[in-house]
Amino acid sequence: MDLLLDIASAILLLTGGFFVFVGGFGVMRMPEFFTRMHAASLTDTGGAALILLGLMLQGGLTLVPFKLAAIFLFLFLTSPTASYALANAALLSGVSTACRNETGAPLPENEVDSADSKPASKSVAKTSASRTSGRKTTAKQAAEQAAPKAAARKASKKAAKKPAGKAAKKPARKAAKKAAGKPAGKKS
Amino acid sequence: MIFSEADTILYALVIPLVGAIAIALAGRWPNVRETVTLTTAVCLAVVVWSLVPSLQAGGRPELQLGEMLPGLRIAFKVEPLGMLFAALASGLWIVNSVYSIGYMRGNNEKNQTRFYICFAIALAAAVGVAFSANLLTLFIFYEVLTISTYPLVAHKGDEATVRSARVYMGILLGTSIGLLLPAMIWTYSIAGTLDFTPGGILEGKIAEPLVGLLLLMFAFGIGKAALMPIHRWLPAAMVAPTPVSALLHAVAVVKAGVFTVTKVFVYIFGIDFLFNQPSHRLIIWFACFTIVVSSFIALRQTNLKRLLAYSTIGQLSYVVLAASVLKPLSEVGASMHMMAHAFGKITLFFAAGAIYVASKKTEITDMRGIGRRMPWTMAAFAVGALSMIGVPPTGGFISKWYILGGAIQDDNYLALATLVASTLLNAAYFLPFIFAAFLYEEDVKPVKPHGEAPWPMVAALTFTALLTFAFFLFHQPIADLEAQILVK
Amino acid sequence: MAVLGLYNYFIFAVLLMIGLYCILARTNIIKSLIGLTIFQGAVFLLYISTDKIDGGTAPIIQEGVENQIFANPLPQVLILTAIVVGISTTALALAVTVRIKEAYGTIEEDKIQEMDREL
Amino acid sequence: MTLYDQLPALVVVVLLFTAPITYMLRLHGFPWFSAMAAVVTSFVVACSLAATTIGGETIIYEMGGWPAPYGIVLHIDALSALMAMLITGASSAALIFGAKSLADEVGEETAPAFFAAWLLCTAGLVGMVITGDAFNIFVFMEISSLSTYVLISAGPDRRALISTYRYIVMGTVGATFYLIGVGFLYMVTGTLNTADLAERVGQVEDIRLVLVAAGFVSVGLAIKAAVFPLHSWMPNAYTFAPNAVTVFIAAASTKVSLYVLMRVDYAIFQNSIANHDIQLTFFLVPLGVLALFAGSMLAIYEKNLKRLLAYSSVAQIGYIALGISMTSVAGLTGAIVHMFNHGLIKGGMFMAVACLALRYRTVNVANLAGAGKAMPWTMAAFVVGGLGLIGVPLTPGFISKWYLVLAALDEGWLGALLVAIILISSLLAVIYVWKAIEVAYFGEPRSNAVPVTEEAPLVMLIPTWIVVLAGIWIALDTSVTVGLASIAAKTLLGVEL
Amino acid sequence: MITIVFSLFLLTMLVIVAVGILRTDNLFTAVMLSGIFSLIMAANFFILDAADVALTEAVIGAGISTVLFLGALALTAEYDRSPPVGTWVPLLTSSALGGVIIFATLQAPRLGDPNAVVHKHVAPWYLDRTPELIDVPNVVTAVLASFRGYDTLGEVFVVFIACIGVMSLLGRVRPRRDSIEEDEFDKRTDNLRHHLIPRVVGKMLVPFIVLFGLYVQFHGDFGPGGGFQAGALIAAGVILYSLLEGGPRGRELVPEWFSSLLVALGAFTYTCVGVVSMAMGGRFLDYSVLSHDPVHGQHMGILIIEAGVGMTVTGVMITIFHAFSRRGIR
Repeated sequence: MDLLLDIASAILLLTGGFFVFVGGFGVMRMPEFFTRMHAASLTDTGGAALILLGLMLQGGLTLVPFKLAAIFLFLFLTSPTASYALANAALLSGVSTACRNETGAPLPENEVDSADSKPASKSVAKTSASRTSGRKTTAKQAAEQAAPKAAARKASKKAAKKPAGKAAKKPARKAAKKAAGKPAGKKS
Repeated sequence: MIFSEADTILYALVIPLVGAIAIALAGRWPNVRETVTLTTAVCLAVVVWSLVPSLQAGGRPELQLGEMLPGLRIAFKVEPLGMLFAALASGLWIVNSVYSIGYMRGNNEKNQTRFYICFAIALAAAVGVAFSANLLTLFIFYEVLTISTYPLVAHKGDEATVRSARVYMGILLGTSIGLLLPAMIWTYSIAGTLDFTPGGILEGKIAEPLVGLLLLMFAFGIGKAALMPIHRWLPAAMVAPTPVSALLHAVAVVKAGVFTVTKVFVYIFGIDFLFNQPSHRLIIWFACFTIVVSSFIALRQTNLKRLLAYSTIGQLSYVVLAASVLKPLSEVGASMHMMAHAFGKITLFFAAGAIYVASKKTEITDMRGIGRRMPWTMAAFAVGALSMIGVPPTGGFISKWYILGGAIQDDNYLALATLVASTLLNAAYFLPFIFAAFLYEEDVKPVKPHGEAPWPMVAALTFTALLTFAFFLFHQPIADLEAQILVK
Repeated sequence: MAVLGLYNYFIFAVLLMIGLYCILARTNIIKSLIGLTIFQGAVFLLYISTDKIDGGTAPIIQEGVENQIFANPLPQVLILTAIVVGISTTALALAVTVRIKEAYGTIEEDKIQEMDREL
Repeated sequence: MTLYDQLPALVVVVLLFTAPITYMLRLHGFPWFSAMAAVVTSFVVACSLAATTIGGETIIYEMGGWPAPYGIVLHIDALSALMAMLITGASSAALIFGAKSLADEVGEETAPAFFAAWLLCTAGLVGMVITGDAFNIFVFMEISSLSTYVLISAGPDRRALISTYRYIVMGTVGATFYLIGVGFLYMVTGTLNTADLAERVGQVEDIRLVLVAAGFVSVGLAIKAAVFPLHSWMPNAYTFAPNAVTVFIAAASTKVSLYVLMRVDYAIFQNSIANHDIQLTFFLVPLGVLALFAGSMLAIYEKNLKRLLAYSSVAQIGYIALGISMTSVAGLTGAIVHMFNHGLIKGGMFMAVACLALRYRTVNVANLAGAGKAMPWTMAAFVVGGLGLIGVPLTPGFISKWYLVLAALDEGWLGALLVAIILISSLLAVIYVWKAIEVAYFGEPRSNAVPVTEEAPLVMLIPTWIVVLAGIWIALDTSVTVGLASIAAKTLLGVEL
Repeated sequence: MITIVFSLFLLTMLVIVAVGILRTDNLFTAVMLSGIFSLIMAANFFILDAADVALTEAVIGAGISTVLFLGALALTAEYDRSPPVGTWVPLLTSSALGGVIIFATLQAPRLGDPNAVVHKHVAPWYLDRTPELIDVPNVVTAVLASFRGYDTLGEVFVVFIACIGVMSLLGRVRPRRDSIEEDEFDKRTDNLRHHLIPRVVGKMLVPFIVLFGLYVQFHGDFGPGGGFQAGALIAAGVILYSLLEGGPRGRELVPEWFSSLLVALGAFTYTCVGVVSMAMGGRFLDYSVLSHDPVHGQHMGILIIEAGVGMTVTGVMITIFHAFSRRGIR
């Protein structure tokens, strides 16, 4: 009986581990912020859930599985919320959806747009990679902080694009709509 | 007297301090202030002089105040040298007060109250130095004397006086803390005590080469004795008003210097111990060098007060020379010279002050024929000058006689030669001025025609001149008193 | 194998170096403060790596369990105190930084020094 | 347990007990009053502790009732009692003196926080001095440092903030060095109690860790004590802190770190490391000599009076460092006596400067001209303090110089050199003290400067003159200070009384 | 063996993060990395069998200190830094420091070797005598609260001073600030309002966080926990609430005067326990005199002082956060 349990928990743990690995790998490979964030958040919740389930099986009938269940519930609630908050804040603060190849070099046709997006997205990506439940509050905090940086950058972008004329007046949402149309074509 | 001797010492110290406070309180009423100064001076003199009879009988009054450091007490003991210095200082303070009243009024100087307060504190320090029983107490009052005379030297307060007062303070404080303090602490660490004991406390406790070093540290540590390299504070202090220069030169400061040197030689090293240490000859060399060089510089001086300053440097080195010859006659000669020089030099300074008050002249070159206008002042000046040279009717002769006797006893030809040469040099820079003052016509007209200086100044002048004669006549009791130093 | 035992101390030394370098080399005040937290964090690591004992667990004594080896509680107590001291110092330093920003308008030490030198 | 046995704990507990109350009650003027009451009671307790320990016996007080190496133990001997007296005395004098100048500089709104911080600074310093546990010294060092940062940052000038920041960084680095040192000691001995450490350090076979621990502790404490090369935080901190705060920290705070250095070096390392005294000499003598010359030279060319006195404090700390490095009874006595005397002299001088600052609104030496006539009593106090720095007899400075030179003389030729250095630096002290005195008494006040006519308020003058007269009294009758100091030196060196 | 592998991995991660902090120019990244640094440090402590310290480091190091840094960053609105100043002197001093330590610790006792001196002298006494003297399962709390209670008293006052310091620095009403434009700042803080989902989930979580904090507070005797961790956790809950709902609402939840009262009350309770034990004839902070049976007295003493510590730390963290957040809004 417990051999069966061991095998089941081993399978669960392995798949959970694989999910998290894929998430990490996705963050590395994805071209720009939103896709990278998408990869990280999904696998994070799923992987953690599987690992916790695997551990619960190991725990047997003591108090441990209930504690693990509590942790699972907590993660299950907070992790998606954190990812949502991050995405929302990024969208609001106008993180550009321009694509880049894996080495981070901007793709040829949209130099202007991506020139100033690189610093913002690089740093925000790194923070999303550090998502853990313990700092749920700080993730929200991070989102709220991302806004001021974007505001400053928006001002500079306005200045940079003055000669380009029409693009300067558009609010961030316009940039987001433009980006949504482009990623499909861009993925190499 | 009615109260015991220990109390006398205490009163001798307290009276000037109480006087200083009283002067401070009476600051706004000049007449009251002057009378307070005079009464304090007189009381101090009476109290101090009351100790003389018991001294002559060989008594040594003592007073212990308190233990400042474990094993070191603030204590006082009156012995002949101290008695002489204290009597001299308190006596001349009366004369100086009388004189300075005239001078201050004549020159209507500002913040005179500060002048009198610092004067009183300086006198208290001088008496403290005279009566101290150990080197620590002496050092304390020595420093108090330095600090209390700083405001006097910087009396005028303008840029020049402040700068020379800075030199005055720098050298005196520098030498005392830089050399005298370590020497004192070194003696304490070697001898275990600092008390002045006849026959010295360093007997056999210190090896040969170090004795010389310690001796030099003491000699140059006591900046007030104005040996050559550290003499510059004396001419710098000439910016002070004349009564202060008189105090500095004749009554307290320099006297404290040479007094300390003699006390250190006699009571710390001990005459016999020091005599058979070859390194004590160093001091004789320095003293002779100072005498000769200062006399040469005095020759070239035109400012009267600077001339007197350099002559003081010379005369001080007489006392140091006499003390370092280490013969009984020369020790007595040293103390006698302290007295003689005091009377002579104070007269000269009073005269210089009188001339300045009356004719506002300070340079010798334009003082030709002043003898006709101010006969009494110039007469006193002449007597003072003769005493400096050592001509018989004045006190200077007596002390030089003793010093020469000591030098012959030790057949120290260097000392003999220096004494003779300096006597000639003294004559060389005093006599031409006196002749010019009396015999020549007045070529430089004073600012306004003037007669003698105000009467209190002239009275003080003549009194001190008479003192030099009196010292010549009644020097014997003082000589016997000083001879007590030598008996073990 | 023996060298691995000293790995903690080696890391402690490296972290101290990084912390001190960050404090001294960086002119930005907040960056220096983060350097300071790293510097203090390294010391916590030193103390706690002394309390480890092979086969020991956290020093909580259950009734049933007999002859269980426990880790040494003393450094843990010291480090509890040190962590709170560290956070208090950081909080105070950050408050001062905010006031410096308002007073000087910048938190770069070299710029502040220039502004002071003009006075 | 009668009240008498509880005294060792009470000296700190009184202050800790009143601090939260001072912070909470926001009535007008109450914070100052409660702070002053607590500090004065603690001063009285410290004096009674000194009375008991003057006989040479040591009071051991187990905190929480637990025996020595397991619980924390208070270890009070003559030295700690003397230091406790100095700290609480300086604190109460500065508080009583500073009432008016603090009301002027620290607003009514932050007064509760300020005075609570003042109480805790005193508690931290006293706690450091009486405790017998190495880690406890760190905790109380942090209490006193943090509250000092708060006190300094309350200064009116904006530069107080940047100097507080620099003091925070250097202070924390120093405290962390001390912590590393204590950590290494703990690793090789397993205990934190100082007495227990002293025994067990001797039995440690590999000496390398102990040496490095000694190095770390000494460097950490040198930073906190502002010994010369590590002193850069101190001048600005003293200059821009509120005047009353400068009076207190100048008199007490750096001395406590020197006290801890002395206790650690002599109680723990002296009889355990082989040639510890040679190492100590090689560490402290160069630092001390450098401090003497650099401190005095910097003070001579300094325009701001408070920073001038701060640099002179750097020089005086050099004296104490020299005293400690001489590892002889006379040397240690000189160092301990100078700690106490310098506290008194510098406290008095900073009080005088605070009076000047209150009237002249500036502490720049140039525009204090004519202060001699305008504020005669304040300037007189400053002059007496200045003479104390120089070491003129009848001032405390003379006594400490006397012992330092006496100790240096038995060190042979190195000693003679030290004597020369000590005396040359006191001559340098003459220069910078006289520079200030000359400007004050003989300088002409500039035409545009606002004419100051009236003297400092009586409530500030009286404490100043009490401190000055106390200085002159302990210069005359040294039985208390030198008595306690020599007993402390003998206990530290293990020489029987 | 496993612990060696884990600690190797985590320690190297620690150094990598530290170097990351050093090299990054963007302060915001540096603050987030310092949060990660504390978290890895907490994991390290857990592996080294220091459960209490791991919890404290996680809550205070990763939670509170990152929030404080971000608060300060928001107020100073500083993004990038100027190039580093001359790097020779710092490099030299730090490498000298590192060299000395490495040289010294070559002979230090190996990690975890049982016959190290540290495990021989004072520690065994604590482990053997706690059940009999204080009878509290968690020996760390026993040592923290009773054996070395004076240290913890000192530490409570350190936290008390931090609060006093921040209040005296940022307490005063600030003059108009000109560094960040007025509207810019207000726009940024209230646009959190329409983050609907985080507000709903957050407000649901706050009670559980506070509940967990209280659990840790009173569970301190039995498992890892105690006043400091509990205080920080409760404060984290309140801070989360005021982050989501905006500063003014947060101050309604826990008003200014209440958190200051908590701070002073906590420190005061702790000292009062000591003074009471002195009054009842024992030494300062000697809990055994508090009631007839010494062990019961110890329990009571530890409970009260842990409560005092919890109150103080909660009050301090909340006051400091409010001081920072109130400073921004105008």
